[in-house]
Amino acid sequence: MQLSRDALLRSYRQMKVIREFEERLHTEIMTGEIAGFTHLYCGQEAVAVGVCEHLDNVDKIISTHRGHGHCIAKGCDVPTMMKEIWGSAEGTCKGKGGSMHIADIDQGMLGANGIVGGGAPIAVGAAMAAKMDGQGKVSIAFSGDGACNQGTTFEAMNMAVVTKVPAIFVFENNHYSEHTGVDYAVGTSGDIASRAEAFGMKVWRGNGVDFFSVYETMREVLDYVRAGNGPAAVEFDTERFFGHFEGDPQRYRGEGELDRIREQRDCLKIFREKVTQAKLLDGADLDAVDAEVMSLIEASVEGARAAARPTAEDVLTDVYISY
Amino acid sequence: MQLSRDALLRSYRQMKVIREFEERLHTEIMTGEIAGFTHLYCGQEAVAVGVCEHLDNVDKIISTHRGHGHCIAKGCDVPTMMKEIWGSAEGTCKGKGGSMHIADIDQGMLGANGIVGGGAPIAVGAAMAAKMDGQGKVSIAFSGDGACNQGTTFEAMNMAVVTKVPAIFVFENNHYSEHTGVDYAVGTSGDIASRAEAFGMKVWRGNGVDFFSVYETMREVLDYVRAGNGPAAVEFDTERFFGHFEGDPQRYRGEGELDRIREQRDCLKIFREKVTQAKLLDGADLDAVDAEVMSLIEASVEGARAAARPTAEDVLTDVYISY
Amino acid sequence: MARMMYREAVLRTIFEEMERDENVVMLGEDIVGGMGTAGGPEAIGGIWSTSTGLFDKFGGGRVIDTPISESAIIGAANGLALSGKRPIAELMFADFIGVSLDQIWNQMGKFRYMFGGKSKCPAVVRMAYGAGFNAAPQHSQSVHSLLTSMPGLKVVIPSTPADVVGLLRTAIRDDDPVMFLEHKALYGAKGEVPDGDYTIPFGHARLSRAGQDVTIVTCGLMVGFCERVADKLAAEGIGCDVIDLRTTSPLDEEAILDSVEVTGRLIVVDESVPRCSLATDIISLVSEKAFSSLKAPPAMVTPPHTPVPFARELESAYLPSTDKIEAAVRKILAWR
Amino acid sequence: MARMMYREAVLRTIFEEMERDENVVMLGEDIVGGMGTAGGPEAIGGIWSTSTGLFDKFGGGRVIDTPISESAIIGAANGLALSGKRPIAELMFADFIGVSLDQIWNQMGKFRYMFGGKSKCPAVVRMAYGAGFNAAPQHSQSVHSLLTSMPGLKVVIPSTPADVVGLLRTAIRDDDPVMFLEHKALYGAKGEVPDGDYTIPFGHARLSRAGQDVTIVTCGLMVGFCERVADKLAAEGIGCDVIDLRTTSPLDEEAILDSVEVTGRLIVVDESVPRCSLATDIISLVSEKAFSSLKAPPAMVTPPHTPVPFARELESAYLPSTDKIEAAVRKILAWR
Ligand SMILES: Cc1ncc(C[n+]2csc(CCOP(=O)(O)OP(=O)(O)O)c2C)c(N)n1
Ligand SMILES: Cc1ncc(C[n+]2csc(CCOP(=O)(O)OP(=O)(O)O)c2C)c(N)n1
Ligand SMILES: [Mg+2]
Ligand SMILES: [Mg+2]
Repeated sequence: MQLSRDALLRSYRQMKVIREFEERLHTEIMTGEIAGFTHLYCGQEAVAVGVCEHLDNVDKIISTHRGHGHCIAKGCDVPTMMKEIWGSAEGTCKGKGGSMHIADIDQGMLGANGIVGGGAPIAVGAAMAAKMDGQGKVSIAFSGDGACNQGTTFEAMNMAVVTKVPAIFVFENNHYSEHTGVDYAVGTSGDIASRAEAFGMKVWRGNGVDFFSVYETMREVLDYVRAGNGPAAVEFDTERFFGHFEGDPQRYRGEGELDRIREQRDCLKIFREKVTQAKLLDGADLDAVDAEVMSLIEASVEGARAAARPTAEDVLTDVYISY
Repeated sequence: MQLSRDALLRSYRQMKVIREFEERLHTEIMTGEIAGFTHLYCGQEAVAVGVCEHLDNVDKIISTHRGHGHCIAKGCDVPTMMKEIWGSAEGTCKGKGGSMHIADIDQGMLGANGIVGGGAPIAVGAAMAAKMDGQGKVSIAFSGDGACNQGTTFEAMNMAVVTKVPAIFVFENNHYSEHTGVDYAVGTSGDIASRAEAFGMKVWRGNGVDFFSVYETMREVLDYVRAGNGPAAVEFDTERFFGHFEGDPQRYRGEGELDRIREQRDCLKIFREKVTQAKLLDGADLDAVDAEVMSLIEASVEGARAAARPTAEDVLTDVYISY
Repeated sequence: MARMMYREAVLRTIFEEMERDENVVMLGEDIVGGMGTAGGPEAIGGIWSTSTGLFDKFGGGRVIDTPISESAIIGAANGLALSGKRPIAELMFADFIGVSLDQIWNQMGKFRYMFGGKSKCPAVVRMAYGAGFNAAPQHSQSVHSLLTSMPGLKVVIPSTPADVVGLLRTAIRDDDPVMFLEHKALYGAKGEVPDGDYTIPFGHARLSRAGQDVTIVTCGLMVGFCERVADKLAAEGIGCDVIDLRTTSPLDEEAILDSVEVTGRLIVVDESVPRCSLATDIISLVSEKAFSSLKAPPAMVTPPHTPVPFARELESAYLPSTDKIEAAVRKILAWR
Repeated sequence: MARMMYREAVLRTIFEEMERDENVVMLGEDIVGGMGTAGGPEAIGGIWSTSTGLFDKFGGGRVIDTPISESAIIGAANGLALSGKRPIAELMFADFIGVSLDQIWNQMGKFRYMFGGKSKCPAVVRMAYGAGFNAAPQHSQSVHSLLTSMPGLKVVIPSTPADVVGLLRTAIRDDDPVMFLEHKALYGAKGEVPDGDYTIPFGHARLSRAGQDVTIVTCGLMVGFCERVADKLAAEGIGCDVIDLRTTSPLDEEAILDSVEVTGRLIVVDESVPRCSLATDIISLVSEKAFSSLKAPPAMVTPPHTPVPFARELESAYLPSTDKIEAAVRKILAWR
């Protein structure tokens, strides 16, 4: 099915917002202004956007420690996210959560999550709720190639199969969990999908740096799951452009690997090439998006810098405390 | 390979000891003399014995809540076990552990375990130790068809594959986890072995009520694992003759199921038929074993009744305590 | 008023709340019992008989029998709660917080705070706790000290059928995660239960015996033990306040401090192990906030700091007993 | 004596013990770093640089890099320990006891007792704990109260490089399971380390400052905070005993009680949340056993009972600070 011009522009814009959000964070983090551990999603944009473009607010997703991309793709407000990362009282979590805990329940975004493997069981619960509601909603757990070894992820897959709920396990295989290679840590020589399949699910595989591959794969997956066939899993082969966290020296990378993936496996470049070659959009259309995105990011950073800081009293709100 | 007469007699005896140990417990429990939760292994004897007859003390096993059979098969002292179940100070665990926690480290028996799924990760550690020692030792985790859904079991399988250690995951599929059917709880319609296989292990399947099937299957498995090929998994189809725990009304059983399995799927009957038909042993040989076993069990019960009881001071020993 | 068992009070309250609010859903291992067997669903209800009949009434969409996967059970409760449902998850034994703690401690308990107050997590985790059945070290523990120490969780421990009803109803309707601890040895206990939409607010202790001489703070199974001691001593003219905390988080500090102001003497009787425990929590609270009222050193009656042993003799030596409680009262009265 | 960083003290002690005893083995996530990558093993050592070079020296059989599977990591440590090895397992962050608690609480901590004393479990679990890095609610927790509350575990919290060496060596050689908590904010701290086979026995607190007026009991990162306050107040003639517990299980009760007998005033300064905590544990101990010595209500300086918030302003308001400690000392001295 052919995507409309609007849909193409929107998808490109979403990917570009994520890209520039992350590139900017990368620069800002080096100045020391941003606190905490930040994991950048740069390189994987096609997955978040190719998945979430099929969803609306009633569908749920849950993310990981590397959550900015999923948040943006699922509709979290970008300037407010930036404020959160800056630790402002005006941020998505009032400065209490930071990069690893951005959530927006109203948008169906059940949170980034600092615990590797924490998300998949929660997604199963959201899928149970979707099944109770009976309106074809789905629930999606994003997990990495490292998270796929956590017991919680396995339990979640089996439970989704047993309870036949509309849960989708999206595995973003970026080849590394921290500094360890997927071929080492995943006993099936790095093959995540076939292990998921053995849990009794239908599985798909896609090219996670090509928006169109992700988007078309997810169309099939979602048709299947929304039709009530129970859970499914998808593995996307993708790339992370930065270190595991900001500050990672990345000595585990191969010679020239970072240049090569930026050159050959950049989802934005690939998208631009495909749509311009197919004459679906022209360069100027995309350039206009780029410019608009750059100013959004610039405004977000300025907004975050200027935003109200939390105060000591805020520590005590949003939780029941006794003494 | 043909088993020697001695080996046949020993194997039969081991199975018979387990059987009569459990049958007797079943009776004794009804009198109220034995405290706590007791899970009887009756019906599954061919698995414990068919596996453990291949092992010696330096090989490790770890068991489950349903542990008596594994303990006996691995060489724990039967009268001392009986004392433990009676809560005596002379029991295997001085009355501190009871039925669910019998262990004998010197015999390579790393414990029954009250936590479903608790054993498999521990077996991986023992397998790491075996690999360090480099003498072809193995480590075996017994798990049920319910335990195979626990995250810890999955993690253990992956970790064993990744670290290429001599761990063997023996799944005793007795079709029930408590009162729930394996077809319901294991998403792959009850197929445990193929899910294990998908973790990257070689797997085997065997008839868990036929000692010879278990024994021959395990010979292959052990040859493979002792040769340094990494971990393996085996699924044995077996039967539990009693309830999940003593007191279970078993309304989940099919019409006549208990009679049928006692009739057609009794590993002791099957063994007797096979060896007598093949004229490897005659009825009198086996009857003599039976008689000897009955008196062992009788003596064990008498010993347990007469054994020293623990005192209040014993609560405070065998653990560091502060206040 | 109706007379019923503690376990019936659990079942009836869940039943009524499921009838009242279609968002209430239950999940756990063998809570239906018989799934995938010849006997079929409900062949055996939950092993504590606290969910019998719910599947037949409300169906498999709202009464979800699960594989043995406690992390996924609590995780699923989290996902249900974040999606607007009101899950009641069952851990068959409280000891299984070991295999599911992350979803309780780092997820459930933290969502509201770490998401900046923009989410709620109305989940109840019911669990059978406590010793007395010779169930040995891994099936007998009292986990309320652990859970009370975790910010973001509410911890509820009913000691009577009436309190089960009133507190469980409040728990199910609460927008925060609630740990609901049911003592195994109380399931068969009988008592009167108020009719109608009876609820008990959290953070309000119950003064189950009143006296002027000693304050005994306790909860769960131990309440009955303390009451027996108080009744015995009352005959001798020794008066004990017995405070049944009902909820340890929130904690009714006022009830405790008010009582100690009068009695000047505090004994905490609790089934959880002593180090960094509820007992130390209450003693520390009183020492800090009612220091001048104290006429004698505060004391605790708890098990020793060991696992729960199996054998009958060992388990009873391990547990607080009426004798030990009585001795503690006499000792504190005799001080100086 | 050699001067080194806290993290170097960890690494060096592990290195020396691995050299000394071939049964010592290490396992954890990314402790080798680079497995299965173009960079190869040791491309990156552990993320805390506490295992760098061990793989090259001792090989993959004894330095085992694992998948992200904390339950299996601790479980494997258990199996190694029961098989006669001396495993040192690393949890990258202490918060990950959430995903591995069963193997710590219900297995490791209970083997010796529930097997009737016939087994030993010489495993060390190292973990990076504590706040100060704005690592937010799931990566900043202090878990020693939780772990101290669990029978069968020893809990060790070194505050200096010298203590790292002495205590870690004792931990590795101990036949019981030891939880070894390293504060993230101390990894870069420098100090003198005694040469040779230096060990520190468990259960012996260190008196890091001596004074007559107030007893401050503390551990870990907070020791330095308390020392600074003590030094400042010493200039005014106010004397503080600063007791660095070193191990919270076993606990050096004597050191605490002896000090309070002199000072009559107790303040516990701790980074873990307050309910059912180490702070209440110590206050309760002193209230029970040194009641008559107390001249003022005991006090605690801890974070509030909330998750650890992210933003800089919030995290520093959350944590105990020298200002808050100083205020607590002045307040307790001004009492009545
Ligand atoms: C339970 C748990 N264990 C370990 C970590 C530390 N950690 C954070 S991210 C990460 C690697 C995750 O790898 P992957 O799932 O592939 O996600 P990616 O970082 O590639 O997005 C690790 C080990 C954690 N946060 N939680
Ligand atoms: C972590 C945990 N969850 C639940 C239980 C309660 N429980 C004990 S045995 C059991 C069923 C186990 O089934 P299976 O693994 O098939 O073993 P079987 O009883 O058939 O031998 C359950 C649910 C437990 N002991 N531990
Ligand atoms: Mg990855
Ligand atoms: Mg079974």
